[in-house]
Amino acid sequence: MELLVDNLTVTRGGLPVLEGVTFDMRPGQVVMLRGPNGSGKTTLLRTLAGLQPPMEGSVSVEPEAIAYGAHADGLKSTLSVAENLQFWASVYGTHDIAPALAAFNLNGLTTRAAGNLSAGQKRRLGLARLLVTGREIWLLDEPTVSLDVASVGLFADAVRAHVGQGGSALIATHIDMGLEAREVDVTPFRADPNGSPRVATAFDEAFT
Amino acid sequence: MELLVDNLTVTRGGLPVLEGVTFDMRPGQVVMLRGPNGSGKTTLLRTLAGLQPPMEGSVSVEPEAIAYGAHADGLKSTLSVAENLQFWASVYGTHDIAPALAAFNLNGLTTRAAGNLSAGQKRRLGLARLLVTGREIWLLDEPTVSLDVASVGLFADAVRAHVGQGGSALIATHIDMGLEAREVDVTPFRADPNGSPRVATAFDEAFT
Amino acid sequence: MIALLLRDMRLGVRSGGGFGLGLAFFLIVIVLVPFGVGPDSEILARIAPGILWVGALLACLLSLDRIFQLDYEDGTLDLLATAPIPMEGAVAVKALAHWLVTGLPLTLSAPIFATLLNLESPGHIWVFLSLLIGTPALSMIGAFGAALTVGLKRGGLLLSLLVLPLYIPTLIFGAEAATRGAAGLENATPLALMAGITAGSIALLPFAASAAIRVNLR
Amino acid sequence: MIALLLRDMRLGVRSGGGFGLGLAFFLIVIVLVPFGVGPDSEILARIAPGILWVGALLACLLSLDRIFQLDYEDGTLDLLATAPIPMEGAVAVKALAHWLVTGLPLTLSAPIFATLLNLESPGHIWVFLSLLIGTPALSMIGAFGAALTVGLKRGGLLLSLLVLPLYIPTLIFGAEAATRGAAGLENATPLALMAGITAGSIALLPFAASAAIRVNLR
Amino acid sequence: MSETHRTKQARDRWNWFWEWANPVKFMSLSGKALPWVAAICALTLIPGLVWGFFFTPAAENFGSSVKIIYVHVPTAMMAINIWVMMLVASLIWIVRRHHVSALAAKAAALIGVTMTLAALITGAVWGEPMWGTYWAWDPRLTSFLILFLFYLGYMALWGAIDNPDTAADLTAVLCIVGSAFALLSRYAVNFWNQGLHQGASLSMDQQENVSDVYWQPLVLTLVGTSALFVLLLLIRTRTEVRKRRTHALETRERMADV
Ligand code: HEM
Ligand SMILES: Nc1ncnc2c1ncn2[C@@H]1O[C@H](COP(=O)(O)OP(=O)(O)OP(=O)(O)O)[C@@H](O)[C@H]1O
Ligand SMILES: Nc1ncnc2c1ncn2[C@@H]1O[C@H](COP(=O)(O)OP(=O)(O)OP(=O)(O)O)[C@@H](O)[C@H]1O
Ligand SMILES: [Mg+2]
Ligand SMILES: [Mg+2]
Repeated sequence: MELLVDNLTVTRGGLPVLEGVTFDMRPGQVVMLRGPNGSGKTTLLRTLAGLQPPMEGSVSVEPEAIAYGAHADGLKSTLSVAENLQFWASVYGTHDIAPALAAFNLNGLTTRAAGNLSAGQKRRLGLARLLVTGREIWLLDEPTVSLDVASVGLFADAVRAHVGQGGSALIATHIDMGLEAREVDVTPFRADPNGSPRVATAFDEAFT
Repeated sequence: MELLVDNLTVTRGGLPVLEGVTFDMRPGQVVMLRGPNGSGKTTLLRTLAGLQPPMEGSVSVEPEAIAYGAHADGLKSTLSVAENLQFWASVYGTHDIAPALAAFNLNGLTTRAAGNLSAGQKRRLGLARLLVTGREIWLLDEPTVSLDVASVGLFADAVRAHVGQGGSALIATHIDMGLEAREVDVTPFRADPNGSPRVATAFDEAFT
Repeated sequence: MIALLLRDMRLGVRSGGGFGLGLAFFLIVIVLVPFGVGPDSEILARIAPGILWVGALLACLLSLDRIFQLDYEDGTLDLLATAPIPMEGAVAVKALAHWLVTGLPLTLSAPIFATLLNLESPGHIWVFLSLLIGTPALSMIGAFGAALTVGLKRGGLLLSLLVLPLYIPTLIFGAEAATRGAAGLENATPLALMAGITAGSIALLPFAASAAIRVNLR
Repeated sequence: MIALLLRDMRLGVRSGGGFGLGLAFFLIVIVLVPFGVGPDSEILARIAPGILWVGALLACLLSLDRIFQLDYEDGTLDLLATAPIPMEGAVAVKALAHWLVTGLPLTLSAPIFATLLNLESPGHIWVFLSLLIGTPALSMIGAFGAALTVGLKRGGLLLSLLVLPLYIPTLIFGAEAATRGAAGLENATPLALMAGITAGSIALLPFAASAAIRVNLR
Repeated sequence: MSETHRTKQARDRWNWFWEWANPVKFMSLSGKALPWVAAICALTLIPGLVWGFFFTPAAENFGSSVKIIYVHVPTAMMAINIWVMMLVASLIWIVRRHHVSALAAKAAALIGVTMTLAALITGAVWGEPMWGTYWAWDPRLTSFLILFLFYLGYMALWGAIDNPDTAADLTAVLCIVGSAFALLSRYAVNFWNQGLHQGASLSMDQQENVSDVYWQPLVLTLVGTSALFVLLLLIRTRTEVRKRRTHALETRERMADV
């Protein structure tokens, strides 16, 4: 499935952060989203995932095709690794968690409570969730935070396997994780805070 | 003031994490604390700051000489930048916050509520707190997280100025921030989880 | 959906929270009232159904912020919103889990606590019955309030403030049904009205609550 | 120390919390009770001092977890523990700030709310006086309970469970003083005993609470 | 910096005394003591109860319900004594950092809450024929209810904390502060209401005492219940020590494969 982003304006706290964002991502591609801190990468990803409405523009894909990996992992510290992953597998209707556990080297930890994992192990569990969603387009917000070099390698392998099967991944990150990927820099799309507001009608002019 | 750490054993969850840690830091020095994720850097810094008792060994400096910079910044999102900093200045009995604001380029933000700052600005405010403590020894836990290159430069300048006045700084970090510094790697001190517990008496043998 | 229900109940029971503590709080409110009001057993028996209802309501109230807050803080709610289950269903299931972990134990224990307030025998059954019909509404209305305040730091008291007025009709009919029942009077009308509130809340509030959550996630 | 007091009060008033909401909760409990108990003004007047005390206590209780929890979560407590003010002083100051933001407004408004419960004129003053003497103890005991539970996720209900039994003596003497005062009886003894509890708590509990906080920070 | 508690212990000249209760020695000693305590318990409690239930006359104004006394009074007295024992154990933990005493306090709480509940229930069952009500806000009963709440809070705090040393510290502080307030509550409750309940009938004052027929088996059951408490306490503390050991092993294993 192709992700076409056309002339998108995304907002934070009611103000446009990025304007006129236009790019596309085809199946089998990995796209790295680049930009300095505070430039609006997180805001863009949340808009694409359908968590907040865009101010302008369009996205070709329904949120139903997208798996979103946020900065927080959504783990429950009193549940075990297997219970956490099994929950998401049931929600997405895919019931086999074994491949996901294996891909992120979590087999030795299945009965451990998530709260007793190290930060890197937590993150690995969070990423394993992507594999049980069974969705085509991954939107990932700084997925390699707190991972060591070996685990970054595991993650890169998982992404390669995913795009090899016709999936695609849009990854916001500051580091180089050794994937052959196209880069999209959000800096040129940054909204000019002093410029005239780009609203379609004059209706809400006074407010933006 | 010299920081002498002698044969220190630090614990987490009742179990030793690092054993026999021994190093020293003289005034005017910067020491970088290195080690992979989960090796015990945070635990060591918290012990040195007096937040948790060591299991064995000694530290030459009372916690009263130490300024501790934790991962969390302790900012109140409803208070302004100046109010946040002024609070810490009053607590430490130093009342001029202007130099600290200037050193971290926060002058334009003084009336902004801390909750509306970007991650990097929050971190800068957290680091500015160090300057109003007026203490000699800084213990910093990953101080440059979420800072961009320019802000890392500001931080390095602040550290240089601090050690230039006879202070010292022990910094746990994974990156290279361009300071001339000695390195202490905690890896050799990692406690062997399968080794025999190093307790002085057999008293609590059954529990550690 | 069933996975969500099981997970929420497991969390409620495991996290040293929900279950036992809701009951304990109920017990404590029931114990405090005589200390405030005095030990006169006749007065106590007279106000007992009302106090039991107010106590159950407060115990319910205090555990409301768990419904969504923890899931919001650790990012689960974002992930649930993008998952293939409708948000309305998720809200209803979470309210049901809250009831099973809080409202149901309160209801089951109310007859015992009624003894502490010197309530005589027929009153027990009516307190029990009215709570059984009424507490699902408390959970559902509470879930709606929790959805409204989910993004706010320490929304606890604000949540109470929003939810308590919404609880008043349920409380009035519930306490009335129990009091009349205890006095041997006819109480079908308040029971029916309360059942109506419960049915209406369960049918409609999931939509309002899920809308509120979507707004809060933005 | 004064900086800490000012900061805590500013936070209490600013963060859409403490101040107004404590009062609002108090009001709502006072409003709920007649709905639960029925509108009979004679019974209401009789139970009014007790209900006012129980209501104030619950309103106080609900805002307790703010005393340390937020500071714990954002790391301020770590930094305070390494700052040059004694932890005992910090605890006492924080309890004082809690009282100024919660207990004092409750006390000041209690005479007004007493009217809602048909309490006659001399009763007002005694409710006011007894709350004035008793609420500082509630804040201080509450700060101790908050210190015990500061490290725990959603310690709210656990906190209630720990603190409520500790509140019982204060409640008994306070409500007794108010009730006797309202009935025109001698009430110097309960007032004095309550003042003793307040003084004792303020003198001793900061030490216990700061020990608990240090343990929790480990 | 300050010396650790372990070095302090090593220098203490009473150390040999405390050494006897280090976990390992405690386990072996208590293992040996268990059968003896069990025997004492069986030899006092069973005859006491049988004597009390079947070989005492039914009192003319009490009926046979008076026999509840052989469960009610021992459990009620133990419920109070156990809290006192927990207080002592908590103090030992705070001063000596003695793991077994913290675990003993934890173990005692479970028994104490059971005893409290048993006293409350037998009291309530007895109250029905005696006072015509299961429950009255009598000071004795009320302060017992408060004691029950203290037990509940204490156990809830143990349950809510993962780290065993932290839990031991915090529950010990709670137990100490709680004891002061429990005592205060006792007086407050007395002040608040004058009650229906029996005074202290085992007092030396012969005037107040129940007649000898009831008294002798009662003493036997009192001794028996105390022995039962010691027995249960030993068993439970041994379990807690083992659980603590398992916890330590698990944590260590967890650290091994980070
Ligand atoms: C839920 C109800 C009750 C509770 C919680 C309760 C509690 C207690 C307590 C705490 C003791 C004191 C043990 C001691 O300190 O020596 C006690 C003793 C006693 N109770 Fe009760 N009681 C209850 C109901 C009753 C009833 C209904 C009766 C019957 C009239 C009764 C008769 C006695 C007697 C005769 C003693 C022995 C007096 C003594 O040794 O001090 N109790 N009970
Ligand atoms: N509540 C808010 N009100 C107004 N502006 C906000 C608010 N929250 C964030 N912002 C601003 O929105 C901008 C975009 O933030 P966003 O989180 O999308 O950046 P980002 O590119 O993800 O940064 P990072 O690399 O740090 O993750 C930032 O400049 C930030 O200051
Ligand atoms: N509650 C706990 N119980 C047992 N072990 C724990 C607990 N919390 C953390 N640990 C373990 O203690 C070790 C030391 O953690 P610490 O935070 O000191 O590491 P660190 O060097 O600061 O790592 P990082 O580089 O990720 O910050 C880790 O292996 C971690 O898994
Ligand atoms: Mg971001
Ligand atoms: Mg660390």
